[in-house]
Amino acid sequence: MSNVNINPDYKLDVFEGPLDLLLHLISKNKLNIYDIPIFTLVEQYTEYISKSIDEGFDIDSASEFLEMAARLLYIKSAALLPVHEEADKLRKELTGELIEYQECKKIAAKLSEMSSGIDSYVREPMEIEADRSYQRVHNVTELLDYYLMAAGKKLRRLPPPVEAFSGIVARRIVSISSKISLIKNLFVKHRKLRLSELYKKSESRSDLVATFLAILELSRQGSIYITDSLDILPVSNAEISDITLLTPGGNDSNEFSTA
Amino acid sequence: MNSAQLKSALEAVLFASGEPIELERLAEAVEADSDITKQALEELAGEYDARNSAIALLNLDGKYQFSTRPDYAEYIKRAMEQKRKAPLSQAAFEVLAIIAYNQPVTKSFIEQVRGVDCSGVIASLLRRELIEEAGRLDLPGRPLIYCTTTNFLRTFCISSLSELPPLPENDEGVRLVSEITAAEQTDIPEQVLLTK
Amino acid sequence: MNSAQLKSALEAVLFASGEPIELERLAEAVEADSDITKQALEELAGEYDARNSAIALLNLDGKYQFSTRPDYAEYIKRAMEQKRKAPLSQAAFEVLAIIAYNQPVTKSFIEQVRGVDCSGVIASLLRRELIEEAGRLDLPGRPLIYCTTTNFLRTFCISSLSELPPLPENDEGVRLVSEITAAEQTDIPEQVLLTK
Repeated sequence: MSNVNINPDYKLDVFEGPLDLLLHLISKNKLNIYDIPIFTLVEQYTEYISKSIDEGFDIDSASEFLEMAARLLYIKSAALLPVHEEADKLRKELTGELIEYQECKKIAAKLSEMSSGIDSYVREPMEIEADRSYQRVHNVTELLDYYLMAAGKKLRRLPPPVEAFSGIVARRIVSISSKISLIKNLFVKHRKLRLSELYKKSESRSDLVATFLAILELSRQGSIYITDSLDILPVSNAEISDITLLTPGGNDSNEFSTA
Repeated sequence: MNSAQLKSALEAVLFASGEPIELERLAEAVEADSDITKQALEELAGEYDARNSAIALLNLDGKYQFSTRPDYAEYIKRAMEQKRKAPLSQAAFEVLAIIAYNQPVTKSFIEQVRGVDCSGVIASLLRRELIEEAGRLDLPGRPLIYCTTTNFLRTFCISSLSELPPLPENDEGVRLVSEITAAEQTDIPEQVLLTK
Repeated sequence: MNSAQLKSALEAVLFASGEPIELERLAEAVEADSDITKQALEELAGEYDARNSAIALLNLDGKYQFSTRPDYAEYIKRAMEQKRKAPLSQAAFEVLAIIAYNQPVTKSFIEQVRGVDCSGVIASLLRRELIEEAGRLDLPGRPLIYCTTTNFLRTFCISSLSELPPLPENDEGVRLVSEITAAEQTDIPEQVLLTK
């Protein structure tokens, strides 16, 4: 374990979490976030963690860092297998998380610059003789519903409605897996999709990146083919003659190595 | 600090405080001589008067305070009373339900059930006279306990707490809450009160 | 009521209330049409600005509130013998960023993006009224969801969420995207998919 580029001034607790530390290592070592060399990263990450622990970092508060170490080691071991599809999948998942977190950090920095209003003060309401007692009327059964809700284990008979998920999936920081299902859904109605059309639908950079990574993932899985003219076809529709690039399955095409 | 800056600083301090403040404390806060501060306050008060502001800077026995002029009391009262009609939030309903079924309860109990800080919600329920303080528990820290009010009964159209709908017996959540209750009421009160 | 009286009445109501008040509620309190009320509020805000008052009338997502300008924080803290408001931590900014751009969101969503437990940060943001509960998701476990508050808008000097800065252009992302575009235009699809 050599040439780890670690600034000795950095302690584990200056990082907001394992993703933050990974981003730090990636930028310090000028690694490509879109193609993390997992072996290098595992080595540097574990070395950093063990060094921090040697220097007295409390192991109890390091649980999330250790969890990530285990995850990286798992990806590494999966990557050693002759067929390492799973490793690629896990690695890309991690890439997605890192991109998301990187955006989060950038927005946080912008918010921090805008936060001068934290020094503005408002008043407590004036003491004024006014009747503030609640005026509405409710059915008492509502109270029971809310009680069970607060207790958190309300029994349900029906599956949750689709809108219920909006709080989870209505996100502008776009996950790759949601993009994948979106593209798959498009194939229900369309025989083929234009790559450029998919990009046009993207509402933000992160959306675009997620679209791109989702297409990569789908083609790797062998679910789609991409033709010379950049049409995307689901496997069932693909003519053999269309298959000109990115044939799925083989180990070689799994690794998106440096071009 | 020039005279305009001094007046602005005093204006900000008096606005934010709400309470009457002594001349000395104001002078210290703006780091000025107390004579100069007094003069600035008088000028500031004069400016508010001159432009017929709805707000006046009062000198009450050597303490200074901004206050609205009496002519506007009616509007203020109306604005404050409008809030009576605003519906309760989800959080307020939940806290109210927890208090209704387990009263009297401490804030820490409510927060254990809900898993989040509930200070704001409790304050608002108190203001709306749906709950009230019912003394303190004779436990370390002497925590306040809360129970529901007659306005609560009116709101839910019941004449006594015995008319609350019964809790289902096999609900896991209900069981969980009664475990917290048991813990709070019996052997290990310190722990309950310290686990916040 | 003439325009000057209307402005005074609004000034008094806003001053006394302290909290942000919706336009509709203000209009009702002063018994005026809401368009006229809105205009009066804008004029009032303009007057405060024009005389460089230490106090500003803010419009926060359609709610109005008086607040001191940030420049005077030092004096206020000193006068009120307040502990310095703790500055927001890096973690707090990150959690706020996630909530602001994706609201309403659950705690688990936030933790998924940050890769760490966020209970403490969320509790502190709730206490500081920068975020609030916005109900629960209708999913097993019925998780609480959170959104930002008007105090959030005031803290970041914006009057609605639409004024949040656009998502930053990810440098790597820009490079990636321009490579995609270039490749697409020059018909070298292999490059597109094999370049990162």
